[in-house]
Amino acid sequence: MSSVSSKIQDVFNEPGCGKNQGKSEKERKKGCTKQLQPGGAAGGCAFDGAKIALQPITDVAHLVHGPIACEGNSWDNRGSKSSGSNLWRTGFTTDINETDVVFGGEKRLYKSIKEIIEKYDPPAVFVYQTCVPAMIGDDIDAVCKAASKKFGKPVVPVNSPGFVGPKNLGNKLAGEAILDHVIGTEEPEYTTPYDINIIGEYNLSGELWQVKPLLDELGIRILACISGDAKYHDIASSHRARAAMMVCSKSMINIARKMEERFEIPFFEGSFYGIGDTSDALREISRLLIERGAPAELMERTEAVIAREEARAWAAIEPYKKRLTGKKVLLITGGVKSWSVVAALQEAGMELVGTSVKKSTKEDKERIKELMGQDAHMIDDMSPREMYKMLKDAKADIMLSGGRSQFVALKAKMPWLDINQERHHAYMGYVGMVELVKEIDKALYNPVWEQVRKRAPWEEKTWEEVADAAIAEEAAALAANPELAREKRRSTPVCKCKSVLRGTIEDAIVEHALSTAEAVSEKTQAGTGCGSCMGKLEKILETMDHWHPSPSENKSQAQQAA
Amino acid sequence: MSSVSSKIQDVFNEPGCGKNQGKSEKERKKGCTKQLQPGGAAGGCAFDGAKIALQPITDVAHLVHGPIACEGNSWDNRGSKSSGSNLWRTGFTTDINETDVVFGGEKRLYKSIKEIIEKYDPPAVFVYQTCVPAMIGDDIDAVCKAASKKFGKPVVPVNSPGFVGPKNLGNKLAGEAILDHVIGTEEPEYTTPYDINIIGEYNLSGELWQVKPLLDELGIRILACISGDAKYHDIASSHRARAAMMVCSKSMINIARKMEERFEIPFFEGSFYGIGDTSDALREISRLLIERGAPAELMERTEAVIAREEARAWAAIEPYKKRLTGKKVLLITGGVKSWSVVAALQEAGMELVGTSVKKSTKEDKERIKELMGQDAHMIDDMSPREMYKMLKDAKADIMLSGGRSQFVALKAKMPWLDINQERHHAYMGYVGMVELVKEIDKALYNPVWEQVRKRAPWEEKTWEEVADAAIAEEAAALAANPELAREKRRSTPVCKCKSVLRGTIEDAIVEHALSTAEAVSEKTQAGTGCGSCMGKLEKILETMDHWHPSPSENKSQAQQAA
Amino acid sequence: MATVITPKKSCSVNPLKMSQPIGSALAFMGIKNCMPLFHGSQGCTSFGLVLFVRHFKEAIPLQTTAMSEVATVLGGLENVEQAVVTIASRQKPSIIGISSTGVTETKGDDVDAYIKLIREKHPELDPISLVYVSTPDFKDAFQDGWAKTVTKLVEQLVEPISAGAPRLPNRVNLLPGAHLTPGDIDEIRDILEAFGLEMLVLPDLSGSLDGHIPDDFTPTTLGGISLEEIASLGRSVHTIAVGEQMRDAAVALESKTGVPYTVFDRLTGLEPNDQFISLCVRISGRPVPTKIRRQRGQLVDAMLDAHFHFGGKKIAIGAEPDLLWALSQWSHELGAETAAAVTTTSSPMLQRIATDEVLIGDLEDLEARAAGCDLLMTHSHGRQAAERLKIPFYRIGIPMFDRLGAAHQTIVGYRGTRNLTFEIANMFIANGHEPTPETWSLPKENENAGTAAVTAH
Amino acid sequence: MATVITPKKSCSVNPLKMSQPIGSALAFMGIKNCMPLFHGSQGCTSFGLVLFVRHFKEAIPLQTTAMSEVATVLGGLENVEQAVVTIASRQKPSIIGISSTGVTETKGDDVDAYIKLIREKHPELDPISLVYVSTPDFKDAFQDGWAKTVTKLVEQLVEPISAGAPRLPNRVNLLPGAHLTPGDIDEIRDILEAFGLEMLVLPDLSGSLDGHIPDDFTPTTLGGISLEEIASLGRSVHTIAVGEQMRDAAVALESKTGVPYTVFDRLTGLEPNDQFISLCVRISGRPVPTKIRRQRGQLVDAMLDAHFHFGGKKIAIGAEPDLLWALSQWSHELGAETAAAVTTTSSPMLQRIATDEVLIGDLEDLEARAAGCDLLMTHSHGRQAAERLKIPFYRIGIPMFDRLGAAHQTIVGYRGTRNLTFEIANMFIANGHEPTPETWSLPKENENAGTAAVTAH
Repeated sequence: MSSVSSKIQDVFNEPGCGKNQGKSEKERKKGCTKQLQPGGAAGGCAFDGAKIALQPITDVAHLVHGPIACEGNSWDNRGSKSSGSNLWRTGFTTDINETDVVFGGEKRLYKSIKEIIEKYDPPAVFVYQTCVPAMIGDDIDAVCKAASKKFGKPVVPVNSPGFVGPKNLGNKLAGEAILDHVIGTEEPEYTTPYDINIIGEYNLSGELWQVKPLLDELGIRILACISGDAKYHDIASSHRARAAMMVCSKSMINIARKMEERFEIPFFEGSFYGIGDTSDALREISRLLIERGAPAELMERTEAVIAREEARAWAAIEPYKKRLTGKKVLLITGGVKSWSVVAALQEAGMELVGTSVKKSTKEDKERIKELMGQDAHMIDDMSPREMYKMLKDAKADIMLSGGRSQFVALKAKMPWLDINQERHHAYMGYVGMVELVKEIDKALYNPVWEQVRKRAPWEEKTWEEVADAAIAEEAAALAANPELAREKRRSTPVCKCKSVLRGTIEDAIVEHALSTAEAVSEKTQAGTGCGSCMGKLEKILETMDHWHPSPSENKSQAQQAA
Repeated sequence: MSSVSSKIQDVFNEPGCGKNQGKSEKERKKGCTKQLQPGGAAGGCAFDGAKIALQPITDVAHLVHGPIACEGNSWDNRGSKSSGSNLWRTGFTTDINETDVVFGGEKRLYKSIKEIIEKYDPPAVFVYQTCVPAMIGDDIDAVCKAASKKFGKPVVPVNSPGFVGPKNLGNKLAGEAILDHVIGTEEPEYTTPYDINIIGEYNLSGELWQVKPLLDELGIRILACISGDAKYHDIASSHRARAAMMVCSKSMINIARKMEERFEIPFFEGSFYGIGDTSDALREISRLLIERGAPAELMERTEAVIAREEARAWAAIEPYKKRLTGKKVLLITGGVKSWSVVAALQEAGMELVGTSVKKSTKEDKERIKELMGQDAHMIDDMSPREMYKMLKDAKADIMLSGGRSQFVALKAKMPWLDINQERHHAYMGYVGMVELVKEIDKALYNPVWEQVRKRAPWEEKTWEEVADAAIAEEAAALAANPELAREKRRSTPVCKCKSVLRGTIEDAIVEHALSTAEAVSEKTQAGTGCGSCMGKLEKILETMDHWHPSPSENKSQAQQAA
Repeated sequence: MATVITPKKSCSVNPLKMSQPIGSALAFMGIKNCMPLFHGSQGCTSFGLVLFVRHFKEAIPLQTTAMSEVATVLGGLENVEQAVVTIASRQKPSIIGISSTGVTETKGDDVDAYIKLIREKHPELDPISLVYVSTPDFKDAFQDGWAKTVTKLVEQLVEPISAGAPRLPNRVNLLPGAHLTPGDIDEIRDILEAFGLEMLVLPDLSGSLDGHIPDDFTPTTLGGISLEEIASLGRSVHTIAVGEQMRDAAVALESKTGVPYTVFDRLTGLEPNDQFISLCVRISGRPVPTKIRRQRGQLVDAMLDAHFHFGGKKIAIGAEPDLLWALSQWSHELGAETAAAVTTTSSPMLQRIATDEVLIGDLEDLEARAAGCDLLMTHSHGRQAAERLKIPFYRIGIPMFDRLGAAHQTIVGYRGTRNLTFEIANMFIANGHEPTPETWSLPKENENAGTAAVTAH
Repeated sequence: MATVITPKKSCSVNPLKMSQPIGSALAFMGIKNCMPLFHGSQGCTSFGLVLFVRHFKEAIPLQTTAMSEVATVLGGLENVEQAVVTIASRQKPSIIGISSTGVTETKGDDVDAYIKLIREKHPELDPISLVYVSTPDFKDAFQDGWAKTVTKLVEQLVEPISAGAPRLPNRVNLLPGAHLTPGDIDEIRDILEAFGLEMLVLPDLSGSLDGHIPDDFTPTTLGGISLEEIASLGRSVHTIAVGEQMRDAAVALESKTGVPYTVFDRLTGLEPNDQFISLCVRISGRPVPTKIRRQRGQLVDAMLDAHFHFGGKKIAIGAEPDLLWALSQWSHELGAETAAAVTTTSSPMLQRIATDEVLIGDLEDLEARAAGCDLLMTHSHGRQAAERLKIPFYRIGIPMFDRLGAAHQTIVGYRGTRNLTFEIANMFIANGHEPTPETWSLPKENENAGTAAVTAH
């Protein structure tokens, strides 16, 4: 486990991570692991994250070492697509039993690897560590090493048991596993000046294939996609790429950076979501390749493709404009990538509305991004009624979000589109964006909404009316009773990780005359967990401007307080 | 319609028909059309019969000229199989409307033929006449002739409207249609000394393909099967065959005989149902071919194939023997062909039981054949309770019959196998017989019988018990009251066609001192319909032996009566 | 919204339509101890009989006057007489339901007059009801034959009652269209029973052709509504007719007995069932039972879950007018498009269908229009078209001869709608196309780029 | 009849089994205003949650003690405490159902002791029931977790009652196995209601996970059986347990309250339903209602119609023991053969299955044995095997993530059995092979002629 710990520390120090760069030495030491609150947490574990990151490698046997829960409850549930082998969809697990827990599971693991190689003969076996064998001290690194030697085949330990942290951490630990054991261990059959890696793309719903034809046309070869639709050999020989694109998901930043460090493969962070972003990404790929020696004419061809495809896409979106103009879209997502669709939605005439933004302006995009980016993870924690209120306040016509909030949207009978990983539609590249517009149109104009919104004739009120009344009553009560309103405000949790209420923060600001979020954080512990509430702290400081004394006042206040 | 009438008369005079040969001149004139009893009839009409006979020709458009009922209620409901075109399964009908009825439907018919040829370009169109256009005087012969000339394609009138008689008659009228318009109108690409026709086989469930591989192996070519899996060209050039086999169904005797007459194609009547019958049929085919000039060694090869295939079949049946030995089979069918399976069933150890034969002996087969062959058509008319009584009296373990009696068997929770035209399994040739044994085994040993025979726990009696009690009570009443029994016996209908009761017949026998069935028939009209009750008349005469006076007594009785 | 058109062609190819006499006969089969009788040639009966046997997988009572060529010319009095007498003595039915056919209508047999003559001649037939319906094959279609028969039954057999007469407060009448299965009728009964309401069904196939094992063998119909019950229909408090085709019968019943009626043009979908339940509340005076409330909630949830899969789907439907309307409107409300609609006969519902054109046509027409659709819904004869077009095929309507359980297919009520919705959504899911590396191949340079991109998958 | 075997292999490939904590959590979801809580690391909860969301297409309440690596080593008291307190203040449930996982069982956390400590420290938790079940991932399977939880609920929450105490004459208890869907429970309720009997269901997923739209948003479970109702189970006249897995719970209930019980090892099939209806007659003292009689007749008819298609068919089934038993025995009674049977955990039912071998194994084992079968029945994870084997696939059991309506799949009662029977018969019909000219090609001369002929098609 010491190797896991050091890996984790390594990941925490990841200099490529934008967030880390803004942190103090002390903060960095704490790492970016969100502290989980018992009874109030949601989301996958580190093992889940590791598996998500590597499982799209199609020809590898992914063996989960642990009790049945880790694989049995979750296998074959990802939407990645393969153009070749489907071995990745086969669930392998040691399914350890009580005896293994008592006497150790290494022997079973070793024999499992043997069976897999004998029966399925994959180019490699990936072994995922989970909590229970980690607790009982099963040394998977050693078992993998021995098996690899014995069977003459790569057996890669992925040391990311669930309890070390959340999904995000697991993504990165998976990256470390392939950096240590896979990348650079084989050589490509040949290389070209047009070889690139795409990092952090999982080919969900086959999205990679929405972009690949464009790269094919340009003569650009995806040497390795890490890890969507990848073969083991692709990953193993990916160190010969000339350049890399890291798709906006931050999950594999460590791979991109370390490959740059070790193999001098320059990378950029880009996105294939959205028309403009796709064009930018194509340009950037070509730019990097030209920098690395590809002929300069590549850029001309790239621009020609971009011009043609953008025109095609806008032409395809055009017919929807009339139907979509003025429709309000509420975008809720924890990831960054959905924001890149904003331009296309706006181009199709839609307005984007956020939790608190009622009319969209030119600055909306930035503002929503700021607002939603920070509150995003809160959405999951909101009570459904609060969420309903938000939907209502936003006066949205349709909500785009991840599967988690689906049921609230549907129960609220609000058109909804899945834009998270579980979605069935592919929205990447130019065609993907057209697809998204088309799907929005389909969802918005589905007559089902008119149907399901009808009140059952025997019901005096719909639950929406009940909810609205409750909300209104609450608002009225608060308006009528400032003390109650104050109490309500003060009892709102701000930092969920550390369970810090707004009252505590307000008191600290007043008492210690704090004027920066960092200072508030220092005093109250708020923001020392996942850090996502730092923005909120700044907002609170803003609303408490009158408590910001001038430096001199500050001093006198401090004296008064003392 | 005069042409229809003459055709019908022609068919009635068919010398190839065994039944006809036994009839007097006068009887022959009456024809073999069963007179239908209003309110007591069942079975299809002449149109149905014509369509059944010709529809298996796969590449022809079969156009039904009539109101929607004739085609709309019945199309695509036959189990013939095609190795090529599926045009035969397309339902074409003029679907005549009220206007057509008033002003005549010929124009619609002509245009329909035109549309079909333009859209589907079949090698020929067969036009079926039905009652309504026949009544309003549509001359389909003329329309077909004109259309044929205009479109340069055979358009064949099949003049067999439903009301001219039953299905059987329609079969033969269909035969006349192709004799007049199709057979001999084209030439085969080449001929061989091994070319045969098979007449009266419809390739239901693909049964022809159970036998064809054997013929293929022997180098015998089916020049035309009339009409199963046939192409128009096959039928049109079938006059070049060296020999023909008429399968035991009597439906197309006129084709076989007239082809012999016109084209000197010798034929025999044979069957591919049953192991022995199949072997006989193969031998007979070879014999006829050799007679017509094929090399004599064909017979050696035929015997070799027969020996091998019989051995195979018996070997395949062997494993079922243990399970089937002693099981009682009740065979109920109107056709002759099922009787040819008897040997195979007996070989598999089964006993055959009939309505009144409780234990099977060596003579059973003959006796059942005799008995059932004559009563067969009555089965349809029996009340379900009577039928149930019969099933019960026979102490059968399984019933093989046509679909009509299915529901009685199933309601009586008796294993049942469909051996009529609607069946889904193919039972022809050696493999077919093995298949039949296998299906019987499956039906017999299906645990469902044990299940469904259980009485609902809340029921005091099952309906079987109720029925048994009613039957027993009736029997007791009759036993206790000879007068009632006599009345019951006398009121049993003997001749359904002419509604003649047993009492009438008994009285006639006594009164006129009749001693032959023919005489009884002459006096009472019984047996002058379809003639199927002639056997019953003989039985009645037997039971009334004591009324058969010696010739001298006969005379004195006659004097007394006078 | 739709234009109703009739194709110009002369030849009907792959008929969708069935004849009206068999619709009439089926209606008679929902009456207890009845023997349906076709006045026509033997084949008319045989085809109808085989069709129903294959659909219901049951023994079917159906007789014929067995008109021969000669009898056809001379007129069918003798045949009708002989048939009725024979049936009366053999099967001892309470009622013989006589439907004419093309043959006897072409000749113009006056069956009503025949019956009068037969009655005079045969007093022994007095206890037996004889109901005659004129149903020529060369006019109208199956559902017309059914509807006319029900109307005739009401006119002839229901006892008139004065408008102010006392009625049974908990009893309602159901007049189901020909497109309702025994399962549908059972579902409606279940709903009414939840409100404490009893119902009489005219005709009641749920008691006769629902595939149960009878207590004993009967040569006539089993179960069904009895003549006494038909006579008493006027004593119910309300009549519920399902399918526009049943309006005439409901009107006839009202005018004879004063029983008010409500016609539901469909009971598949959320809104019509809301109206139906509201009616039940009004009639029974009871609140909506928990069971029904939950069923509504389940349907709404099912619609939400399913709309993802229905959205934008193209459906081709071939069905008689009332069934076509129900399926089209239900699927429209889930976001699907009725891309092809073919029916058998005219109806006021047709122009209300949310599609451009409704054809009174055949399955050849439907097949031509169904190319590129995501689903074909029609009776079993659609199987060839579905195979050729390689699109999923949902069997609905009569005949359904190549599957079991036709009598139990249930699409009415919240629950029936829910099950249908899931079933079809699952067909869409099962037939979804997995993307491949070629799914989004670039269009040819010279193609219309926009169109290509929109229809990328 | 069957030998129960466990494969010797080390590596489980394509698991059939799911872990017992999620079986336990699902049981808790059938209780009103409950919050199920896993004592384990976050992932344990997340996987279970996603699985149920995908199966039921509903928001699922499930929380975690979020054990970190460090907490795991130190013991989970603090985490359990914090979780319980947080849930109590945020979601205000009536009951928190705690299931242990592999992580906390490996360490050996004494959660019962923790609860005692927490209770002492937090009197504000007094109104909330805390029920703990030990369900290590590395032992047993899903249905075990469910069954243990129900037994624990009975032991902890049911009020003891003396054997002679007066009982509610029209109320029965239902203890449904984990394999019963909300639809199954509704069907049983429908049957009991036809006898005038009410029922309490422990746990009652039919009120919570049947996909209805709630009246308002609740963060805990919706519907389900209330704590008051659980407490009163002893006042019912009889307990009906469905599935052998529920015997312990039924026994526990009897020993605590004296309520007699009947265990039905299945309710799919004719005979077990005959017994069930007989029991209803005895309990209610009422005759069998017409509706139920007709349903029985319909089932018998369906069995007769269907047996033609089931006879000789080979079926491969992968399911937990009680579901495996029900499916295997039902299809056996229609003439099919259980050619491959794979299950997840031991049960007295396994050796009674009419097949040679029952494997406690995985879907790799099932796939190997299913080659040549006519049907594969297992949960959605069987889809890959069915595709590779190219045999029809019927989804049944949890999870069913790639189709809608999992909660409504109903296979109990006469009606449920009838529908399942038709559905499967129709799959056989749809997948029947049309003969071709090559179907009966002659075998090679040197082959075993007999065998070739028998297996000709």
